[in-house]
Amino acid sequence: MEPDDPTFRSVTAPVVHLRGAVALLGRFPALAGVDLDVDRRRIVLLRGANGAGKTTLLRALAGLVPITSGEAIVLGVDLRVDRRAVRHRVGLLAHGTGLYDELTVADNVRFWTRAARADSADADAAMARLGLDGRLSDVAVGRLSTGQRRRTSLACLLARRPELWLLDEPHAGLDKEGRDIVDDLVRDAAAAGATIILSSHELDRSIELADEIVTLGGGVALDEFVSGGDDHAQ
Amino acid sequence: MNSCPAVTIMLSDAWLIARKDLKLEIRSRVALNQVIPFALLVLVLFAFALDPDRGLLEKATPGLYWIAVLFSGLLAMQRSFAVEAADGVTDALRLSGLTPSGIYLGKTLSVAVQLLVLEVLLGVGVAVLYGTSITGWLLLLATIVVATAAISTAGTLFGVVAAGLRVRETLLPLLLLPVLAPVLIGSTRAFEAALSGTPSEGWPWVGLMSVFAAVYVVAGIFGFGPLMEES
Amino acid sequence: MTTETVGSVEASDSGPTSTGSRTTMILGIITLISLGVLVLFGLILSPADANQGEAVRIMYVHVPSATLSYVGCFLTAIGSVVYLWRKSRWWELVAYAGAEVAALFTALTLATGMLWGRPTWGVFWVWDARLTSEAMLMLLLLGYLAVRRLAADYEVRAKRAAIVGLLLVPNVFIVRQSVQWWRTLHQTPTLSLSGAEIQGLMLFSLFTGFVSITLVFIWMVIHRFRVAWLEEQVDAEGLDTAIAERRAEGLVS
Amino acid sequence: MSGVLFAEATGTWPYVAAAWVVVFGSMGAYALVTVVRGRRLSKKVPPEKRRWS
Repeated sequence: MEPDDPTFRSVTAPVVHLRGAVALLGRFPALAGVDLDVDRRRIVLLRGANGAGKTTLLRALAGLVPITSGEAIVLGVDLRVDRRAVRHRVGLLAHGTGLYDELTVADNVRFWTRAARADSADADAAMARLGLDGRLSDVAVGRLSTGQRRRTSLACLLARRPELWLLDEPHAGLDKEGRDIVDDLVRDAAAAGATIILSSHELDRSIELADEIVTLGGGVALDEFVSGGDDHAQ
Repeated sequence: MNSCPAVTIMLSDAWLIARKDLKLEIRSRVALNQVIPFALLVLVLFAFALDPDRGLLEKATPGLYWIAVLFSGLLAMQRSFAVEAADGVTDALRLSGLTPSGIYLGKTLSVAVQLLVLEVLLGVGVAVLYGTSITGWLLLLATIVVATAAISTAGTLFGVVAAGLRVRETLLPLLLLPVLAPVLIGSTRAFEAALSGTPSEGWPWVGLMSVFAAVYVVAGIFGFGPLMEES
Repeated sequence: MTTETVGSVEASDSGPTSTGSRTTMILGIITLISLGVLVLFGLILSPADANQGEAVRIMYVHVPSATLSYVGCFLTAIGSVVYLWRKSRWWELVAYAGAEVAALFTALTLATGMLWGRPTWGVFWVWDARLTSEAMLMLLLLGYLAVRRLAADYEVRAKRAAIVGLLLVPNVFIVRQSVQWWRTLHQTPTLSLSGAEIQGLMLFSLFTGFVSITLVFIWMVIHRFRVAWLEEQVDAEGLDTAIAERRAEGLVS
Repeated sequence: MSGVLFAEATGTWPYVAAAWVVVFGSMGAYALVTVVRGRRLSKKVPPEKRRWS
C-alpha cells in the first residue's frame, strides 16, 4: 500500500482529484470508485474496453454526471458541493455534436462562443484553425459530413478557451489531416497551460501524444486500483 | 447593488437564446410549413364541426380562436424543446455557462414571438373565414399580449419539465392544458367582451392573466436551473 | 397483565412487518370508531333537510372530502417547496403521499358531488364553479402524479415533480378565481353545495364527517408515506452489491 | 304535502347510499392496497431502516 504520499504530490493543487468517486447512471454504478489525479498541463489518455466508464468519467469531470460518493475536486471546485461552477471552465467534446443542425457552422460556433462570453474574434480564429472558414462556414451543420461536424464541435470547444479539455474519442470520424489538427490543438493547449484528458481507440497516435495513460475497467482506474489497494476506494 | 450585473447577464443570455431560436425557426421553416397550416386547418375543421349557417360559429369564434392558438402553440413549444434535445445540445447548454434564467427567458421570448405571429394569422383567418367584425381593438390587443405572455411563460416552464423524457410528447399537454385553462377562459371572455362591445367586462380577465404570467415568470426564473440540471 | 401487553407489543414490533406502528394502530382504531359515529349520525340520527331532503346526507362526506382534497394539495406544495429548498427527501415523499391521497379525495368529492347533483339538479354535472374547480384540481394532481411516477432517476422525477407540485397552489387559486368569474358573468344560478344553514344534529353530523375523514386522511398519508419510503429503500438497497459487481468486471477484463 | 316529500325522500336514498358506499368503499380499498403494499415491501427492507417500528 502506497497511497498518495504528500511528498509525491505536485506542489500546485491538481486539476483533477478523484478518490473513490462513484457515479450512477440510473442504478448502474458506471464509476465504481475511481481514483485519479491529474496535474496542470498534463495530457492524459484514458483507455479501456467499451463500457469501462470512460465516457461517464469525462462527463462527471465536466460536472454533468453527479458524483454520489467519494471525493471529486476539479479545478478547485468540489463537484459534490457545486458541480455547476466547474462547467463553464471545461470543454467537453462528446459523442453528440452539441450543434444545431439547422444553423450554419458560423452561427453555431459564434453562438456557443458568445454563450461562453468569449470574444467573437475567437470564434473566427477557431474556425480558421479547423479549416472551417470560407465556403464551409455558411453551410448548415445538418448538411455536413461527420468529420466536418466533429471539426465544428472542436471549433466551439477551442473558442471557449477551457482550462480543462475533456475529449471523448476526438480522433473518431476524422481524416488524417483532421487527426493531425487535433493533436496539434492538444499540444498547443497544454503548452498554453490547459490540461487535457482524452479517451481514444487510436492508441498509437494517442500514446505518443499523452504524458500519462490511465486504464479504466469496471468503473475504476485499474492501475490505481491494483497498486493503491482498496482502503481509500471505499 | 450587485444584482444588477446578474440581471444584465440574464437579459443578454435571454437575447442570445431568443435570437438563436428565432433564427433557427426561420431557417428550418417548420413553423411556416407545419405549424401555421395546422392552425388554419383547425379553423376549417371547426367550421365543419359547427354549422356556419346557424350562427354557432359566430358565437363560438373567440373560444375557437383561442383553442386553435393553444393547440398550434403546443406544437411550437414541443418544437422549441425538441431543438434543444438534439445530439448533445442539452449537455452543451449546461456546459455553456449561460444562466438558466436567461435560457428560460430567451426561450419564452422566442415562443412568444412565434405565438404572436400565429395569433395575427389566425386573427386574419377568423376575420375572413368566420366573417367576424372586429371591434374593441384596445382590449383585443391587450388580451393578445397578456395571453401570449401567459401561454409562453407557462409553456416554457412545463416544456422543460417534460423535456428529455421519452414520454414528453404526451406529458406536456397533460401538464400544460389544465394549467392554461384559466388563460383559455380569460382570453375567450375578454375577446367576447371586446367583440360584443362591452370591453369593461374584459379588463378583469386581462388582470387575471397578467397575474398568471407574473407567477410563471418568477417560477421559471427560479425553477429552470434545477430543472435543467437533470436530464 | 402488564407484562403480557408489553410482550405483545414487542412481538408486533419485530414480528409482522408492515407500515403500521403502535401510533398508527391507535390512530386507525380511533378512525374506525369515528367513522362508525359518522354513519350513526349521518345516516340514521340526523334528520332530512327541509330543502335538500335526504340528499343532505351526502354533504356529510362530500364537504370534508372537498376540504381535504385542498389540504392534500397544500401539503404537496409545502413538501415540494421544502424539498427544493433543503433537498429533503423526507418532505419530497410527504409531497408525493399528499398528492396521491389528495387525488383520492378529489375523486370522491367529484363522485359525491355528482351523486348529490342528480337528485337535486336533475343532472349529474352542472358547470358549477366549485365542481369545475374540483375537476381542474383533479387534472392538476394527475399531472403531478404523472411526473412523480415517471420511469426515470429519482432526482429527475423528484425535481420535476417538485416544481409541478409547488405550482399547484397558485394554479388552484387562479383556476378557482377564473372559474368563479366565468360562472358569475353568465348569471347562471350558482347552487352552493354547503349554502344551507345547518343546525343541531345536522351540524354535528357534518362536524363528525370532518373529524373522521380528517383522521382517515392522516392515517392514509402516514401509511402512503411509509410505503413510498420503503420503495426508496428497496431501490437504494442493491447499490453496494452493484458497485462490487462493477469492480469485479474490471478485474476480469 | 307530506306525500310529496316522502316520494322525494325515497327517490333520493339510492343516491345517498351510492355516495356513502363509494366513499367508504374507495377509502377502504385504498387503505387496503396501501397496507398490502407496505407489508410486501417491508419484507425486503431490514427492520433498522423501518424507523417507525
